[in-house]
This record gives sequence, C-alpha cells and structure tokens, in this order.
Amino acid sequence: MVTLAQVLPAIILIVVIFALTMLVALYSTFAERKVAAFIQDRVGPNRAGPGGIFQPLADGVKFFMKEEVIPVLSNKFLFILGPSIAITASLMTGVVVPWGPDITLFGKTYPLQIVDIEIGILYVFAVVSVGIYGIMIGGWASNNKFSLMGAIRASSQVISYELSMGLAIIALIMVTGTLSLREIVEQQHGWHWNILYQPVGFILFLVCAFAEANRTPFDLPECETELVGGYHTEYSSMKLGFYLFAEYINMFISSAIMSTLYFGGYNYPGMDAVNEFVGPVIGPLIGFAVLFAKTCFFIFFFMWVRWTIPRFRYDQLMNLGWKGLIPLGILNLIATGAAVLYFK
Amino acid sequence: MEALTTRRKVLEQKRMTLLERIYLPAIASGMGITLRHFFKKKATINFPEQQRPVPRVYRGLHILNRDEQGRERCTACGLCAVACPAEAITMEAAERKPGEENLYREEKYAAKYEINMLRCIFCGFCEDACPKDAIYLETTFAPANYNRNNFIYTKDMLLLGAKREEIKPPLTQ
Amino acid sequence: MLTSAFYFIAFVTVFFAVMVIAAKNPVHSVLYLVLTFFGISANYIFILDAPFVGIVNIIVYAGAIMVLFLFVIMLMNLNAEAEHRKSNAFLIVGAFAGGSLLLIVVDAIRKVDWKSVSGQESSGGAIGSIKVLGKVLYTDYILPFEVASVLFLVAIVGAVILARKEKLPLTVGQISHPVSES
Amino acid sequence: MPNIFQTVPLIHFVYLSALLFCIGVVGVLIRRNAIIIFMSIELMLNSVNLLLVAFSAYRQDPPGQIFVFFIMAVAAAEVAVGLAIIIMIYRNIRTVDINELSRLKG
Repeated sequence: MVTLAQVLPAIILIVVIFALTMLVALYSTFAERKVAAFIQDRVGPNRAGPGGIFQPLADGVKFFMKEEVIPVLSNKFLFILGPSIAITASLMTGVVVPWGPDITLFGKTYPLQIVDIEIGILYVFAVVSVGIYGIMIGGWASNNKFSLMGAIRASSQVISYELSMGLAIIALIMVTGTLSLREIVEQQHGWHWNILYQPVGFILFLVCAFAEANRTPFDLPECETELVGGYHTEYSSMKLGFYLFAEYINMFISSAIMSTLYFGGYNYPGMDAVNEFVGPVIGPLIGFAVLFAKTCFFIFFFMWVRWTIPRFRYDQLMNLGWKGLIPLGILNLIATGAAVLYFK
Repeated sequence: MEALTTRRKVLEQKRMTLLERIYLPAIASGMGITLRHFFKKKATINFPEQQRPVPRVYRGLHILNRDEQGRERCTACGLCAVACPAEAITMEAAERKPGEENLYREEKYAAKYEINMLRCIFCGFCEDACPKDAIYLETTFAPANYNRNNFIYTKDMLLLGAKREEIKPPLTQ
Repeated sequence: MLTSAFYFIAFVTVFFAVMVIAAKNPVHSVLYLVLTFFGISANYIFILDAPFVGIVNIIVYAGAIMVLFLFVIMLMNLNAEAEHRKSNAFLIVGAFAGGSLLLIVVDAIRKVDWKSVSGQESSGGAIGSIKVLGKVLYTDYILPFEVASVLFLVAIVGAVILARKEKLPLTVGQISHPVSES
Repeated sequence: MPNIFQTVPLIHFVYLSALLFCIGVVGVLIRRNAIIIFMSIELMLNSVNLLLVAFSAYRQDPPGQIFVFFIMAVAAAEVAVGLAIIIMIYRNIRTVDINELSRLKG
C-alpha cells in the first residue's frame, strides 16, 4: 500500500504549486493594472502598501465583502456551478507542467512535477475543453441575453481556435516524437529550443493561446462595448472574482506551457556547468526560476498585447481562425512532416 | 471642391497587400510604440503629496473678508445670492446691537451665511456682485469628505481667520 | 481499492445516464450526459489502463460533441416547456420494452462461456499506450483511417450545406435581412 | 498494484455496458425531444465503446481501442450532420418534437 511518506512530497508539491498559481494570478491583476498604466503614461495603483504592493489583497477583500446577487430567474445551482468549474479547470492544468529538473533533498530525488503522464499535452487539451463548460453554464444560467451571447461567443471561439492550436501542437509532436511534457523539455536541453524548429507553429500557438484565454484582441466574450460584461454580466462578489481569477490562471498556465513547449522550459544555456557548480539542490531551483522568468515574460507579453491591439470584430475573428490559421497550420504540418522525413 | 485647409487627409481604401493582411508587421510596430510609452516619463501627479501649481487668479474656496479693524464687511445685502447662477448661497440678516460695533462694520450683518460647495461652480460672480468687497475667492480648494452635509460651509468656516480644512496648492507667479 | 472504485464509478455512470433521460430540461440532460461520459472516461483511465482513449473520449465527447449540443439548445432556446410529456402508458410501455431488452441481453451474456473469452494474463506491456496504439492504427488500420478522414470531410461539407440559410425568394410575412456573403 | 483484471470479472463490464445501452434505448423510446433522442443514441454508442475497450484491455489486444477511435470519428461526423438536420427541422416547423414530424406522412 501507499504510505504517507511516499505521498507527502507529492502533496507538498501540489500545495506549493496551487499556492504559487493563486499568488501569480493575484499579482497578475496588479501587474495588469501597472502595465496598463505604464503604457498609458500613468503610474497605476500605488496607495496600498509601498508601491501599491498590497493592492491585490485590498481587491480580494473588496470582492469578499461585496454583496452577492443571484438573479431571481436564474438557475441557481448552475449559476454557482459555472464559476466553480471555470476555476477548477484552470487550476487543474498546472498539474502536468514540469516546473523544474529533479531535485535532491536529504539523499532522495523528487521530481518537480506533480504527475508525468505519457499524454501530457492531451491532458491539457481535455482540461481546457472542460473549462468551456464553466463559461457556457454560467452564461446560460444567468438568464440574460448578453450573458448567453457571451457564452456562445466564448465557446465557439475556443472550439475554433482549439483546432489550429491542435495543428500547431501536432507539428511540434512530429519534431519531438513524444506527448509527455517532461520528455519534450528534456529534449530541449541547452540551446535546442523548439522555437528554432517550429517558428510558425509557435506563432500559431501564441495566437490561439490568446483566443483560448479570452484575452484581447480576442476578448469578444466579455467585450464591454457590445455585451456589457459578456458571460459574467450577472455575476457579483466572489463568483465574479472566480471568473476573473480563472482568466488570469489560464494566462499563467498558458504562458508556462508556451515556455515549456517552445522555449525550453527550465533549460537555459550553460545549464550543466552551473549545475555542477551549485549542486543538486540549488541547480533545480535555478531551473525553476528560469522557467518562472520565461513565464513572467509571457504574462507581460499578454498584457502588452492587450494594451496595444484593438479588439477584433466577430467575423474577423472567425475569418482569421478558419481561413487564416487553419490553412497555415496544415501547411506548417506538411512542411514539418517533409522536413522530418528528409532529415531522418 | 477646393480644400479649405491643408490638413485634410485623403483616406485610400484599397485592398490590403499580403504583407498588410498578415497583420504581424503592423502589430510589431504598434507594440514598439506602446513599449516606448512604457518607459516614458509619467504624466501623473500624485495628488496629496504633489500638487499642480495654480495661478494667482485661480477661483477656489470663498472667504468672507474683514476690514482693517477686524470687523466683518458683509452686510447681508443678498446681491451675491442673487448673482449666484448655481443658487449655492443662502443668508439671514440681523441688526447690529449696541456694543457690537467692533464686530460688524455696519448696522446690518449676516447672522447666517452658508455656501453649498457641492452646488457652487466657482464662477466668481459673487465676488463681482459684492458692493462691500466682503466675499473673495481664494486660491485654495475643499478637501474630499465622506458626508454631503460637510460641504455646506457655514459662516464660521468662511470668515477670514476661521479654522477650516483646505488644500493649498503652490502658486505660480 | 480499484475494485470498489470500479463499482463506484459504474454506479455513478448509470445514475447519470438515467438522469439524462429523466431530466426535464434539455440543458440539464446535456450536462448529465457530460457527467456520464466522464464516468466512462474514468473507467478507461483508472480501471482499464487505457489513458489515451479516456482522454480522447473527454476531448471529443465532452469537449466538442456535447458543446455542439449545448450550442444548438441554447441558440434555439429549447426550454422544458417545449416538450409535452407523453402519457403514462407510453412511459410504461417504453420502460417495459427497454427492460425486456435488458433481460434478453443479460440472459444472452449469461449463456456465454466466459472462460474461453477472458482469462488473458496481463503481459505487462501497456496496450493502451500511444506507442502501441499508434503503431497498430498507422499500419494495420491505415485504410480505415483514411476513409474516416474522407468521412469527416463529407460530414463537414454536408453540415455546412444543411445548416446554411438559403436565400429563398421573399414570401409574405417573411422578414428579409441582407445576407452578406464574404 | 492489484491487478484489476483478476478482481473485477470482465462480465461486470459487459453488464455495465448492457445497462447503459438499455438506458439509451429507453431514452429513445420515451422522449419526444429530437435532441434528447440524439443524446440517447450517443449514450448507446458510448456503451459499445466501453465494451470494446474492456475487451481490448482484458484480452491485451490493441485493435479494440482502435475501433473506439473509428466509432468516435463516426459519432462526431454523425453529430455534425444530425444537428444540422435538427436545425433545419427547427427552422421549418419551429419545433423539435418528433411527434410533430409525423406531418411528413404523405
């Protein structure tokens, strides 16, 4: 049977990663406001604590204290279920990401990954596709036309862009020959980052990640000018907070997955020499810090794009997805296949 | 038609070229612009600590003036209230009793004088209307408050030398 | 532990399956069906050691097919009132027919000599892994695979043609809106 | 890990999938909403999938799982076309009640 000593490292890792995810999501809201302010020549929130560092806590407290409104004609159970599914699904994605190389503590080696499943990428896909239900259920249960429109837009957008994302990933898999995220990272040791082999695939993946995370320029499901608040129009208090939180967690996880798939994850040039120098405890932590830095860069990139590019129109979104990205993905697939055949 | 100015820009709506249709160069240049703004000097003034200087003729909070001997100048004639476009000023007149000559300059004075600062538009018409040079607009302004009632400034807040909360921005010459 | 897990998952799956046909509101039906599929996928992943099939089941059924159902129901606004309940007699007859079918199937299952079918020892190699499945799929079953892709193409074209709004000549009482073809 | 194939007999999977199949059949018989009937059919397809995977796992025989993919592919294609048909029906007669469809009779 499984003993506590065997599960304990895994449980600690799960708690740490969940806490980290929540913390990053919390501070992403702060970073978003700061980035927006800086790009617009303002300074952003700077009152709560030094430099506004406690602003997310203040926001969180405000969310908890706000009045909870549940529309009379809504479906109460589904109304509560919606945000719960959204946040659960986005938290579950982080499970398969390898956060660092194996770490050696007290003479034992532990992996810095909660589970290494053979089909890690597919798992991510499955969880993301379940996440749509959070939006659809919430939007429908609100019994509000704007919410319903937002929900339908969100799901059709996610389904359409999942296709081209899948095509981008298939091309990547042709290069790597495995679906396990850990193996993909191990293959990119040193400078062999997949971005060098799959630049088009990366751009495809990046655009689709924006669409999947409902970020500008593809934030049609919640665009204020047309749909009030989109699928979360009727939500208030912490349930609204859950939806917003889920969005930021999605952004964090997709940034982490992007760094893992295309930018070498926790690998960095000269890694072996550094590892020999600092030993098996600090080395993995540096690897983790490198992955975290890459992830933070992508989170910044998400925000940077948000405050630069205006929102697409709905028909433009669908045109881009079906007539632009999917053919491009297929071409990329064919080219990659030919290259793999030729070089083997 | 002949163009009236040279500022007019003719918008050409032709089909986009392939390079324009893949959006990426345009997106990259746009992101360059926003990144440049990221490092620009911020236009924000951190209000309570830093303040924007105001000119000497700035029309801020009102003050009820006194004469050289410290007597109130206001005679409660009501011209300021009549002139006020926002109807922010109310007053009640009273007659000066014997022995109060050191307080009020003339036989009639304002027993109550109130300005609702939420109604006031700081136009300065009251200052123009006053025949006794009793009301002036200072270069200070009222701080925020949690209660609407606290914005009704009574006479003891308005009189010169009265203790009142106000924000004094630096003056330009 | 896995044994009781199987019975638990089986019970939950059957319960949700019953709720699919018992729920009044079509949206609830869809959600119960999603849960049923999760139960079946859990069987694949945890009990039958076929994680790939399980994950693909979630992606395809829960992620795509059921979302389509939800889509259609939400867009057409088919709420519970749309359906008049059938008479009780009809329900009983339906349940009776289903029950008899179950009895027949169960009886047939009991007659089979399972010793000749089951009892294969696990050879250790996970047959549910992508390596094994991929090899079989792309060698022995390459022709059906290609045929399936053609089937998909046909289905896409067929669905688009069927669901497209036709530009009919205007009849009385019909609201026309300019159809912009891109 | 205790071998599940020894503790749970294959016949239990067969019973489970038979039960699911019959629930699907009952759903087709007693419901009148075309979409729910469609969903019942999906349920029946899934019960067959379960059976195929169970046999494949117990007999250590991969083609069973390959068939599951083909069934999924066919089901996806079927749903796309079927829902398109339901939308067409709804557009024409403003209902998805199959009893109303008997109007199609000559």
